[in-house]
Amino acid sequence: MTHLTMTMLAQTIVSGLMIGLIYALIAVGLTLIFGVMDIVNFAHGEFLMLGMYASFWGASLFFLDPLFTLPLTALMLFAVGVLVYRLVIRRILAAPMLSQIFATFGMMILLRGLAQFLWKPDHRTVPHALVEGKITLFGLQLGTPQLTASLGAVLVTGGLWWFLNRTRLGTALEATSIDREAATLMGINSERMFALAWGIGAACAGIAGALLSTYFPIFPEVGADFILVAFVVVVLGGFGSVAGAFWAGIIVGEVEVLGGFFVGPAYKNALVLSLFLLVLLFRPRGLMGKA
Amino acid sequence: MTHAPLLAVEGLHMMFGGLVANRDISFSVGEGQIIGLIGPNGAGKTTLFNCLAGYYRPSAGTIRFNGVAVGGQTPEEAARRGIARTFQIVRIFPEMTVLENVMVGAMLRTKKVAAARAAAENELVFIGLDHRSDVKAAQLTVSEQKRLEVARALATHPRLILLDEVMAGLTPTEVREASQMVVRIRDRGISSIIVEHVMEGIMPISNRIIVLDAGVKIAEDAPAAIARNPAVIAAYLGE
Amino acid sequence: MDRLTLVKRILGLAVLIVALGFPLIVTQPTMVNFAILILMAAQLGVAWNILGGYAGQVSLGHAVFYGIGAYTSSVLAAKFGLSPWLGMLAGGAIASGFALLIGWPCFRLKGHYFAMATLAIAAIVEVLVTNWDYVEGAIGIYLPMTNSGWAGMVFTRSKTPYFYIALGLLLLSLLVSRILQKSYIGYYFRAIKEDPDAARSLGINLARYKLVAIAASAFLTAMGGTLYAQKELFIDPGSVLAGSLSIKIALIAILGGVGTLFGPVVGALVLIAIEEFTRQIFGSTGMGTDMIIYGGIIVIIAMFSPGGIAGLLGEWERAWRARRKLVYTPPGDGI
Amino acid sequence: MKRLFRGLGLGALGCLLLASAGLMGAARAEDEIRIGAIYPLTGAAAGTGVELKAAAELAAAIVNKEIPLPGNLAAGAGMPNLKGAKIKLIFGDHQGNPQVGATEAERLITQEHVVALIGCYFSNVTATASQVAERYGVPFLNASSSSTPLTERGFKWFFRTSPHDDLFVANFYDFLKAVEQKKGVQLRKLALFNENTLWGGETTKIEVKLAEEQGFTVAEKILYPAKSTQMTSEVQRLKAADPQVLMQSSYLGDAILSMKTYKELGFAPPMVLANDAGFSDSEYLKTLGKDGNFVLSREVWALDLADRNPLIKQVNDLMKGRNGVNLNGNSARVFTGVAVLADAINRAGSTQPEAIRKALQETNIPADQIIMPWKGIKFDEKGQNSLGTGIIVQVQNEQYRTVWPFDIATADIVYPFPKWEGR
Repeated sequence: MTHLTMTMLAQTIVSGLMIGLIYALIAVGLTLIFGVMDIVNFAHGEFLMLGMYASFWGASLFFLDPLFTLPLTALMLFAVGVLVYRLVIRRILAAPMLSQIFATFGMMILLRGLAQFLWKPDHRTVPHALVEGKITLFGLQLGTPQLTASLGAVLVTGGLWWFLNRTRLGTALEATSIDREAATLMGINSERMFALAWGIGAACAGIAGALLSTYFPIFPEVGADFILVAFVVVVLGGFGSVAGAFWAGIIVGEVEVLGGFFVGPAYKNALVLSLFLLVLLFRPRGLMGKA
Repeated sequence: MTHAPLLAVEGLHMMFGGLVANRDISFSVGEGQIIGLIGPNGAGKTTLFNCLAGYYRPSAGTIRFNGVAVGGQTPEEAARRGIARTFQIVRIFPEMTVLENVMVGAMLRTKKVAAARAAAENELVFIGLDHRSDVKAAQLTVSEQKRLEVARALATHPRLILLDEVMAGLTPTEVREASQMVVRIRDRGISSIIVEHVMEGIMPISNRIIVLDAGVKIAEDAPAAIARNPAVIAAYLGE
Repeated sequence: MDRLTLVKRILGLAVLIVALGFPLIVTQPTMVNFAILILMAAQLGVAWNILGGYAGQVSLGHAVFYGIGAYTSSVLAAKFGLSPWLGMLAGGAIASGFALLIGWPCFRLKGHYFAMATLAIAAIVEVLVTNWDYVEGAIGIYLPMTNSGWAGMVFTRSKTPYFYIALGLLLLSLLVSRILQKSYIGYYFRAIKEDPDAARSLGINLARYKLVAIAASAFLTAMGGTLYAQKELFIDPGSVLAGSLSIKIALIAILGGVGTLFGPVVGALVLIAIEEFTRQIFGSTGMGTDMIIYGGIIVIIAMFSPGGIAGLLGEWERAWRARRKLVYTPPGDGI
Repeated sequence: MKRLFRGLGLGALGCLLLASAGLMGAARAEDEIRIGAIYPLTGAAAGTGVELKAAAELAAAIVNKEIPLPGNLAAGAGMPNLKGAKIKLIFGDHQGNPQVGATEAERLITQEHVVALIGCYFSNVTATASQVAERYGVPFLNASSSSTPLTERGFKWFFRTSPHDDLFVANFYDFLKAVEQKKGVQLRKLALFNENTLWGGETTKIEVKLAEEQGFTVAEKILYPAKSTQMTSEVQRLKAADPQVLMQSSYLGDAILSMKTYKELGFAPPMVLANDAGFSDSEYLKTLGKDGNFVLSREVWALDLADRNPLIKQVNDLMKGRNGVNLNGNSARVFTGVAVLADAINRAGSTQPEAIRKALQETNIPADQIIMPWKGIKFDEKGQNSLGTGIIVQVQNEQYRTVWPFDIATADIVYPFPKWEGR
């Protein structure tokens, strides 16, 4: 590398932060579902995909920018999450971990197939997004869509944290995640909490999809690009910890980008996974997970 | 030649972080003895068991079993040396049959399946569960599961068995049966330490009773003397 | 031996005889190939089941052992002219060694955590192999089609030899499973799976027996990898080390029923049948219909029969026995 | 109730399997010539696969005279030697998986009784599928996999119409030298930026080798993993290397993502020289619009060549009419592949594999009967088309313009690659 400058380094760090925040947003939904009901959701990437398509259709059919339709997208994905819970997950709650993995894996394939069937396998992009171009700040190039997306990620993750810790409903959800039986004894309807967790989890992925849709290509298999990294973030942050997922997302983003920059892009995924493995082995409950 | 006791505990400390669960505990168990271990909830009885059975490594002090220092042993080493245990909350293998549960215990001494089966069948007869041997363990009643745990532990051919609240939740008749069972175990030459809240179950059969309170041994005496011991009464009645 | 057991024995024997005679009766190559795919998948499922089913350590990274098997024999054949038969054993040995190496730290992890760790290890190995020039990195290894015959494990005329090799590997894997299952080790595996702490109190060294399970499972899986390489004569990281392959291997056993001897065989039969039929009928439309059906069926089976197909059959068997007032037979004794 | 559900579930499964078995044995007409086509119709590359399928179907329709085609396209003659028999394409989906590709090849050969195969786009799938064809002695025509070793295997039944990576990479260097001369600039400092599967790995190898031989320096060599969610670190490294030419091999998703990242980070080397694939996919420009401009790409085909070859416009109009998209390098090659097969089968006058193989070997289609800018189609003893050539196009005003070889160019090169600001 002949021209390594401080600007370049700073730029890399900022880029890692921006993608890391998106990872965090995708992962908080996953970690919420896991924390509340101990189910690993392989179809989480597909919720993201559905969120992206919702934004795409809003933009191409009704000329509404993904940022305007974002609440609607979140609502739709919330409904999808609840529906998935009602139709499938509710029936496998007591099943062994293996059949749960199996069910969400099947759902992942099903949703990808459905997307291809309904919307063709083409790569799509949102036409004429509201946020475009970039701004230059202290010599750093910040893509406006990326910047918007990462700000959105901060807001949503923060909002979710506030909801879980400061509202009645959220506290009930947290209580269910800490001890399902105790929560039931306290009069919390755990069925409702589970549905809520799936709804919110899917909605988070949907919002992430909406934010990504302004700069990432949209296609049926897009979830596959994000699901592994989301798992890494969930484990790193600690299964079930929203705050943990937030910080872990940033760490993963930085390790990926800085590692790719200094060690070599070919190994960037391996670096992230190695970090993940080390955390698993030496601190299995993650950064902020419950013991 | 002096006869060393089977188990000798000397100055045992067990700490979790800053929390002291066992402080300076010493006692010994001779061959063929039944020792009762009592104390209020949180007195450190199960912690002591876990130290003896190798689940915890004591923070300080020595444990000698059969003359050998075994302080840092693992549970599987403890089992091999002849220290068997049951669990406060039963831990059977729910998907296995009753017989298979006991066979797993017997396999410590014989790796031959047929021999393990024969040994297991004997233990089931001994414990009175032979009529249930082909039932899935999960389908047993709680009191049957507790007996199953004992049979499984006995199948490992222990010299000392640690029984953790095997009488809790039993009817008076069942408590009497359980006491007799412990006596019969003793008659096989196996010493036992019994953690128990059910006094009528252990008072008649124990050689000695050890009382723990807040991690400290506050008394050790014959059953009759323990019942009159003011420190013990205070511990049980005090705030 | 009661009537049902007898029926099962006879049925098993009949299946074996049909299997042995299959390529003689059915000459349609697609059907033979279909059968080979099922046998290969079944063999992987049976191998996975030793670790994931009996010992209860769910691996989502078995492709790494498969890949080691495929790469070892292929590299030895392509660079040193070594017979794939030896390569198969070498691959198994290396995979076992690697399994012990990763098992040592990973077995401290439980449940999801162990599964995730295996997933990560497999993904890391895929990246490393992709960038490893000695084994041709991303380009992959071509095996020559010349010197066809048993010595080189390459058959260009007919697929029948592959069928018998796959069947042989499956029988070997079943035999290993059966021996382990019936011995004290099998009991120990189940004890470890059901309650590790209680198992320790009975003198079971958890790490040792989990390592036995992973080493055996890895060895057999790697042998399957060698067969793949010899059958397709081309391997690259994407085809033998992919994460989706790891998941598929686990799916086979889960679909059939974990912890049962023949569960993975049933699972392979059903999974491959669904895969092949949905793709052949609907795949050519390019509309994704095959994925919808494939995914849908998986979800339905997971929902309505969490114990897998063997679990369902086992339930029926128990119901039958209960009606006849027969005593319960332990699970794990066939399906 | 629960039991009933289970029973229903399993019953449905059984019915499906039975129905499938029934469908598989469907009857076929005798007077049709069946050709198997294996492409990625589901999975990550399904978008491309579906387009290739459309191109192949267009070629079949022309051969079958369902669509009248004026002019002298090789395939336009139909099948006079087989009494005007129709060809029927049977599609298989390889899902991007080499084993599935081999399975599909075998199914098409033995069950659908195809007389020849065409496929598979991905080089690694072509490797296993063509091996099955070789075993069965069925001609396999590869129209668009560029991995060089495919024709180095000594196969008897394998034919490739498209030029391979060796030639493409050699073209890159010829092109660079030509531009150096024409523009009086220096283009010696290269950065290689290739995706990390068979294709990218092999291209990198050849690029490095030829760079050394021809006096170019490789300042940076990056093999990036497919399925990247971001390319910041890659692009930062490229920026740091400050190359005169960026040589890039990417599939569609990565091509789009990389261009967006270049723009975001303001990376604009004097020349971006891409290696076809993602950069010539129809969706590349649809997605990127004007941000896709000024990239140079190795190509085998370009629409603007229609000025010189009227066939191109005719065929493209048909494609556009039927499927709403223009032809591109990939679909044009598949179209040509089917046409070449049809031509050979007609000359063979038979559907016997050996006869078709012989006819393929004797193929000699002149340049003016194909829609490719090649000197024609003629296979060497390895089965490689020896008359194939590559061209270089540049995206100008959201259109692919041929810029090299200079004698067939329709536009001048825009050099250097303009900075992103003020575009």
